[in-house]
Amino acid sequence: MWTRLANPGHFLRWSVALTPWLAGAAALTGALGLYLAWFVAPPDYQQGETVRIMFIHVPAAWLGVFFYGSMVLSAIGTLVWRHPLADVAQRAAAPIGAAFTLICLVTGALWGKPMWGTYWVWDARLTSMLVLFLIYCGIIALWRTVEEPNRAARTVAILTLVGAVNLPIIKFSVNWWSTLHQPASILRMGGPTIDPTMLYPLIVMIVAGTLTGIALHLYAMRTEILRRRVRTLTIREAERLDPGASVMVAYPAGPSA
Amino acid sequence: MIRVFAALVARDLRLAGRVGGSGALSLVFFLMIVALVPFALGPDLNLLSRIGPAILWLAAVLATLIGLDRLFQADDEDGSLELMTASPAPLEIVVLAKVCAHWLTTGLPLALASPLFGLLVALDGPATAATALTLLVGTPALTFVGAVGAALTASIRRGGLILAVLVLPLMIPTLIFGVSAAQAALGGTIPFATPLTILSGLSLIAAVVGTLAAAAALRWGE
Amino acid sequence: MRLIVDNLAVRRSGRRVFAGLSFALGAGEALAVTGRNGAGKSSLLAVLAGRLRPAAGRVAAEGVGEASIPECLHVVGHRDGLKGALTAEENLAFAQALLGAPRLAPKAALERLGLAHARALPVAYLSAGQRRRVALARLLVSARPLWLLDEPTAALDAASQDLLAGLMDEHRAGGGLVVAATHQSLGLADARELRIGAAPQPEAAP
Amino acid sequence: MDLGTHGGFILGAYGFTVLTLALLIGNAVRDRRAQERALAAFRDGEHR
Repeated sequence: MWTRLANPGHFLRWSVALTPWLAGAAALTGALGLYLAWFVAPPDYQQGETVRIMFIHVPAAWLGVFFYGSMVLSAIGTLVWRHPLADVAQRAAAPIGAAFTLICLVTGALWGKPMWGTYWVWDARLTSMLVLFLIYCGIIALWRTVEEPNRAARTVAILTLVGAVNLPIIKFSVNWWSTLHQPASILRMGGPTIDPTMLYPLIVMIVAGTLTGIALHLYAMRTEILRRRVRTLTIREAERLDPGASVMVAYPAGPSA
Repeated sequence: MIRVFAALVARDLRLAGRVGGSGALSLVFFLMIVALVPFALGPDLNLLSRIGPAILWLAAVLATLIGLDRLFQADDEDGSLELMTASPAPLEIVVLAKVCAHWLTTGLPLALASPLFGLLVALDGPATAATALTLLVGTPALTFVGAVGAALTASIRRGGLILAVLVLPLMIPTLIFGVSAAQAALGGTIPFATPLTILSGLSLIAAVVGTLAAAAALRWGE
Repeated sequence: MRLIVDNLAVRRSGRRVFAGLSFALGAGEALAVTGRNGAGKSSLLAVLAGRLRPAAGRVAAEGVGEASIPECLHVVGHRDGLKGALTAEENLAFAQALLGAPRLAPKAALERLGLAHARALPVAYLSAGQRRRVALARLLVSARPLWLLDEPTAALDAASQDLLAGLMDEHRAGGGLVVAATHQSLGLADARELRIGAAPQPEAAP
Repeated sequence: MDLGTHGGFILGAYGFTVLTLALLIGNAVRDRRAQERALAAFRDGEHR
């Protein structure tokens, strides 16, 4: 079944059918989540109303990591099975993941100012997200630099996997580094004990964000497939206009005179 | 296989010696960054000696980037890389040899010269020795991580800038543990050995991952 | 060894270079690949060398045991793989160590190509013709059954061209194979020819 | 409702998110239109 679903032609059909439903579901859960986050969830006893930023900050962080994970899976698909849909999935995921990581960073900074009195603290989690964002930037830059799509896909896949090996190490080292340098008085963002009145809106928002992300991803993947079709057609056109090169065959002749 | 490895290292060392390329240049660059810092921060020796290891490490990270873009590109352009893929030795050996030679001409001189530059930022004896040791252990990780970027950008013209963008984030762990180890020697709450062990671990991981990834990138170059 | 090419098609960056190419080359045989510039001679050689992945078809070698095709061949092309800062002899010694299966010593190989005097000179100081001969000397320093030559006579004078023809004859007499992409006659005795060119247009496209 | 003294930060965070998502979606739609136009041009034989 998976091979059938992953066939580009089949993919175009089922993703066209699925995307509006996903987008609709995302809009509904998003509306519900926002309602819960704004009108049901109480202000935090310590952080006051600013805690409402958490309801976008945490889902954005999750999506930034989620899309990197999906890129790692696609990278394996590219390198091991050489599946064209994996190339497409990888390429479409990078800007979306980068955008969500950026949202996470900016909302984190805007949350930090009222809480810590400064826009940016070198908190381990924020710093890890910053590094993730930098890696996303590198990947997008590499996509733009290598012109030939198949080669670009393989090159980026290798970089993605190297980044995937590195990310846990970066996370570990940044944690280690921040315990080394920081006074322990920093408020923890969304600690492990969280009140149910805040937890449910947060979960709804995470679901809404994930649905939005997947819908965007499917949409971008279809655009990417179209882009490749245009490219192929353009090359065919160029071949057609150059009759000498259009049908090149080799004549295995006998011993030459 | 050892023969091929030795031949490659010898060739690259000889080339570096004759052309006088990036090795000397990255040393000069290293010196320049170290010299620039006091102009930015002011010549307060107390401050400089406190952040001395950090300055040296930051300079080392940046200096490693010099010449890295030509590591595989030069061989790709003149057809030497093609010759190397025709060798019975696997491409991983070729990559390992080239990276080792590159480290011998850039990373090692950097580590060896660091005590000299330590004087400029008023490091005392033990701190200088500790920083040099961490650079010796840590620069291989920088070179191997950089080699992945060099292999990925081997066929891109003017790949130098994108190379820096790709590899610098991946060098963060090495920088963190390198500086912490050196700082630990200056006195602190953690023992010197802990970050140093982790730093050597990072170098080993980078050697394995970097060699495999760079070889894969070159093999799939076209 | 025997080289078999079956229904080979090559694309570069999505552009079709050629398609439907089949031939087999046995021990002692030579193949001259001709065709106008850009017809795909170099691409064919790149596929045979394992540097370019074919879009369809396959390239296989028989009678070489476990060795992969890139391990059975020499390539001499436009990009000569010589380092200008190294002397001719150093370049060849490196190639010998890299490729294995040593045959002639670098010095002897250079003598065969009439470059004994240039042995200790850095390659950067040599003329284009001398440089090409140093690259050709690589064919002699390690023994490999298949020679892939891309325009081997470029920049060579008449005497050197005769020398090269002699080397190729000798190689084939010993059971070697030669595939050469070329504009001009190489003096290959009874070589087969493979012409890459436009097929007769079937019908005007609608 | 009363957002307290930090209303600007809260609205700013939500505003930035909306803006980024709008850019993301707008760019996706624009890109799709461009590719579809290019494909349609081939289909209508504009290049012939």
